[in-house]
Amino acid sequence: MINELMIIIFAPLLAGVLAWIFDVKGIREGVAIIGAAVPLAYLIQAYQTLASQPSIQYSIVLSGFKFEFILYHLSWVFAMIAGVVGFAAVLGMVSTAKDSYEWLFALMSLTGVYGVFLADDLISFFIFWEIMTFASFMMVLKYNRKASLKYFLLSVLGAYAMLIAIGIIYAKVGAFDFTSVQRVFYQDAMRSVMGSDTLFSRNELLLIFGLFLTAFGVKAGTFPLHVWAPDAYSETNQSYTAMFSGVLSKAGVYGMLVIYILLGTRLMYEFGNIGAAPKFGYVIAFLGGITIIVGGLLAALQEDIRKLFAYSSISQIGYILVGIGVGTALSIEAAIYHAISHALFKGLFFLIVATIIHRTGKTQFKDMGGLAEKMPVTFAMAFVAILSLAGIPPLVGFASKWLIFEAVIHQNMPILGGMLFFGSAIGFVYLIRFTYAVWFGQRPTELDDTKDAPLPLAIAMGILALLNVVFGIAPGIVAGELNKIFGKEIIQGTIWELNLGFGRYNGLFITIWLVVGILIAAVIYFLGAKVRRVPVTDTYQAGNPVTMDYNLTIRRNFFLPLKETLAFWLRMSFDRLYQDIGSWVEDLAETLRHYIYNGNVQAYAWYLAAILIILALWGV
Amino acid sequence: MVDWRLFEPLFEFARRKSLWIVAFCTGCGGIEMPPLMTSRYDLERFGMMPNPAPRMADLFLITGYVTPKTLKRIIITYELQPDPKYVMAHGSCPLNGGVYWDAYNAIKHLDKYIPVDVIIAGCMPRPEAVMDGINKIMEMIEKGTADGWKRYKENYEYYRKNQDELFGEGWREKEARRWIPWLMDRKKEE
Amino acid sequence: MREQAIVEKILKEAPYAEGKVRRERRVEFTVPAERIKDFLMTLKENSFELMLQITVVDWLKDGEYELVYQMWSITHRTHAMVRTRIPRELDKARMPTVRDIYPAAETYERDAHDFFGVYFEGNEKMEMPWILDDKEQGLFPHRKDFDMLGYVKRKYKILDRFDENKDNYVI
Amino acid sequence: MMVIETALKALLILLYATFVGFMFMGIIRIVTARIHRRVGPPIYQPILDTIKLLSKKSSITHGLIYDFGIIYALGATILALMFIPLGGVSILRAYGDLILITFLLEIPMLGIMFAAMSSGNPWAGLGAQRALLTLLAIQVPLGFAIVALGEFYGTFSTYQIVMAQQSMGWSITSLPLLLAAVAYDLVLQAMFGKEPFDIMIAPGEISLGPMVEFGGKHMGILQIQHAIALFAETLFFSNIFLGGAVITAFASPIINTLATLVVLLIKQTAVLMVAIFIGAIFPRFTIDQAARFYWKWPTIIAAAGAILAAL
Repeated sequence: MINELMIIIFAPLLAGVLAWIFDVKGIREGVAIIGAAVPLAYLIQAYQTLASQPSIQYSIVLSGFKFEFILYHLSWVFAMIAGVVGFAAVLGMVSTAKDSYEWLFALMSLTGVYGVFLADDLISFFIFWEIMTFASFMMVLKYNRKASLKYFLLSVLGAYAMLIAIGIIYAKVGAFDFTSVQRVFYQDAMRSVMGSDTLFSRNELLLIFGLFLTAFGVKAGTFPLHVWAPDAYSETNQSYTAMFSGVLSKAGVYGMLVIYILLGTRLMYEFGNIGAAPKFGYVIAFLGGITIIVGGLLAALQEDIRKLFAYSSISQIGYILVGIGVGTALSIEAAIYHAISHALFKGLFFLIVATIIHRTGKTQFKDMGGLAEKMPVTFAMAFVAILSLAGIPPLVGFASKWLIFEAVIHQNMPILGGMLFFGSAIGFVYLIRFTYAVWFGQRPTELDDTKDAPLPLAIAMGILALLNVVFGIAPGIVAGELNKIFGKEIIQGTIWELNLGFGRYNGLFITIWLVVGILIAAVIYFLGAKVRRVPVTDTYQAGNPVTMDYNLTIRRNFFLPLKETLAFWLRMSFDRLYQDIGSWVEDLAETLRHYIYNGNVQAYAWYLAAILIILALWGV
Repeated sequence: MVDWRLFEPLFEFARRKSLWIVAFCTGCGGIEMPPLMTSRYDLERFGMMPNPAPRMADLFLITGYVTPKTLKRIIITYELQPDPKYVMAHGSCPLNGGVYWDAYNAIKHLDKYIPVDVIIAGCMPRPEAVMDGINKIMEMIEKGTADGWKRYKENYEYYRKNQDELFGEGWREKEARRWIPWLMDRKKEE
Repeated sequence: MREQAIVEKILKEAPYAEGKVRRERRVEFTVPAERIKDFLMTLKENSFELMLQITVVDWLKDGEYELVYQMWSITHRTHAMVRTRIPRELDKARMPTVRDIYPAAETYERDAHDFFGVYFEGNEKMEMPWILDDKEQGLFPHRKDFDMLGYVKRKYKILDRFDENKDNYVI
Repeated sequence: MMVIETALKALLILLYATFVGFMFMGIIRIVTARIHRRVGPPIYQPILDTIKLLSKKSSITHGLIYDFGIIYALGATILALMFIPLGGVSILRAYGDLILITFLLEIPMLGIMFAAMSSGNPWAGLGAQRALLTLLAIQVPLGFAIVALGEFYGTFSTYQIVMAQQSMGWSITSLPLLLAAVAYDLVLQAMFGKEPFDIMIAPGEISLGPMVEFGGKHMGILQIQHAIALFAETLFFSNIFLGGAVITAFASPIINTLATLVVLLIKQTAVLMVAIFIGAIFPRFTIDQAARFYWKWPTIIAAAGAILAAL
């Protein structure tokens, strides 16, 4: 009997391969949906098992390596994110996927992400990490070569960083599994407190931390390693991006948590605290804060619907990193909560984008407008998603954001608090840009016969939108699961209420009173005169008559004043910096080829002699 | 539904005491508005407020002569306003052409094209005269005789006929399209 | 005298023109219509930076239009009027455009075309609608022989309220 | 029984807030008029305006969102009002979390923007853009001020902050919170939409911006919303910085409540007056000037307050 963890991990891959082999429209979609649904079903089933036992473990020995897998509360939460959003994304792909190639790699990346979440040793963690990266790279490659190469280069950088870190750890510890690694670092921490010699020196520790931070930072899209994300997120199947941004970036977040699990104690004792936060965590948090601002501001200035959400995704990951970085139990719970809500609303957003692109074939804001009348279902979903991302109570986006705010500010971190506030405002700003350009205003005449979302996409969006609402009104459901990770009641309260002791949030009361308020307003509204529907051309244009030939919408450069205000800062670009570095490296290679590796045998002989002499002098 | 006729006196009082002005200051009378609004005469005593958006305006001020070109805008702006709406015209020119009685490009009788409730004669009327006109329109609202908006609805064919005679049939569409070729050309240049 | 010096300098460069000083800070030139471009170029070189307006005077009895280019020199603080005469028949009332010398002239030329029917060759926007409504386009209502009262009566349908000879009109 | 009592209380609060809000709007107009040496309208003028707008006989709509956005804006304002402590009578003061209220006071704007943008009027789009950039500009000093409060008191409950001020003295008597209060007051100027930060509605330039298409009952509902928002914003400021009011000196609870309301009213009027005076004497900032201003001095002041509070 094969273990359920194996089924969870490999069912999507199996389905992907089957879909690839039986390349028949209809069958491959069915297989893929089953492949995405099976892990979800097993995960839901595993919930009951986890209620009675702390974890489900499984290990497999392959060619001398022992691969270990574990499902406990933390990985269950993350795997559920992958399950739900991945399922929704696969449903969305039923409408948008063009061929079996996409099915194979989309499902392969789902396998990778399950593997990362369930891995219990560094080697399987790394392998699945690479599967995930490779599959998502292949997805991008099909759409845009340049974007995929950028993604590939940075991913390779991250992969090497992780590999070196793993190598260093293995060299000293002699084991890969998380338990032993964690134990060794814990003992190290105790030793350093006693003052005796430690296995890892301070510098080695710093190196491992830096390497892991690079590796996970690339995947999560942390500033300044975020440059791949806008291109890669936008240049692929948008249904797949729901998974890419909603789930795959969570692997980076999960990685940050792995840093805490493996190295946390040692790092905390070695480097001390800033205020209440561990110093190493403060680095993560501060990077997260900058990520919020940079991602948000750049999102507001985009002209492409996919790019806007790609940058917005980066910005939201910043919140999660801030929560993780602050490092208290509450803030980590808040971060995981935000990871959940980010997956829910950003998955929903990318499915909406997929619908829009699927139905209109346009990606630029300047070609869209007035779609709310033509796509009411999609607009309703977008409404939920917008309110959720903007942090409007009572939706899940507010609950998680509120937790992060409270957790950060309660730890007396004023600068991070200011960054968070700025982030929430910039969220408003870019969302309104999306809303204005896509849903409202004047509709270009060629979009007049746009149809609403196809059924699979509508179902997928419906699942995510429903969860957005449910987890917002009843935030205690999620909080209860998160409390189980730490094994104590960090967030108290009922299923409707989050109670931190120094702040309370009750989703139900807000819903009730919002409904009451809206009812009062509606009564006033309906007592007034009857309304008459007027077309967009019958608006006040300083008295001028207009027809639909006129452009009545701000189509480009919506936030021009912002651009002007930020002109100085926008001149700096990490993307350009990396490109410059790239071209320097090319130039350097050219120089080297020209002067040193010039193909002259005599020259090589001289080099060899020189090296031998140097070695001899060194005393080898 | 509630029978709102019972509250009609209250509504009339509110309408009288809260006239929001949208001023079409194309002609010479525009300069009479600043003293009326500022500390010399202070129209805000009567709850009047200048308001740039016609959708929430009550009183439409047409100050001075009206050309066919501005009349098109005046009609469009007038039709944007919600009922009940009142129109007040300054000066002799909207009344009968005034000094432009034989000019090819000034409207002679504004009330042939939109219903005008009060016309203040004079070239130009002094601010006191305008205040008097405003008092007059308040009285008319109280008595219920300021019914231009009703007349416009009831006699729409008459007004429409006069407008069409002056501008030609389908003038809105034509006026809107008039500039399109030139706008399109500019777009190509970009 | 400063003005005299300016006029003499310009006349030396443009011998085909006539010029005189009207009064302080006001000079006046008369130029043949076909040399207007050369002359305005000369003026520009002599630091008359601004074109203020192009006015048209309809000399009905002479059968001519007089075009007056109003120029202003910021350097000399002097106003120059450049007069030129062209026939007033619509097909002959043609002038070369000067918008390549003074870009502002584009607007004034459209204005002169709208009201008087002077066609400025080379101005692409000549056909673009300007102030006049469609109804008056092509009537050139500021020409002296335009039947204003008759047109007003026809247009506004107020036949019986005006007396023909303007002495005894009823409003 | 409980439900009826709550509903009655909520209704009373709502009526009181609406009435006082309208009076505030009247005071704004009168005081501005007096500064201009005018007589000004009667104080009940905004009520007349609202009645007039609601009694308009025709109304237009640009679609479902156009109507719903307006309704949502008023509903959200009522929601925000319920969470702010109003002496001893407020409904949900136990849940009156600082950050929650800060968000709740912003979301009515989102409703208005939705309605405005769905009209498709270019002025409305431009106004929405400016309103959002103003929001972005004020958010930094606002955030720091809130952070300073949260750090200083160690709690996020507005009611607990009010109670703490009863024993410790007003917030503005301590330096960090004084700085925060100064920054917050500058932010309040933009939240009221008063000069010099009223570029979003700039009447002469973009025809009231987001409001350009609203007329009749839509504008009437927005007037009510504005009144309640004015009340809620001044009340929030009085509560968190000016000590709020919890009076228990009298024997009768009714007199206590009335005294509380009077004290709060005085404080709210003081907050309002500052805003009116600033608004009456300053011209308008353009949007990038406003952003640069807010990201400079108010941010520095508020950040200093927050850092001092954290130490």
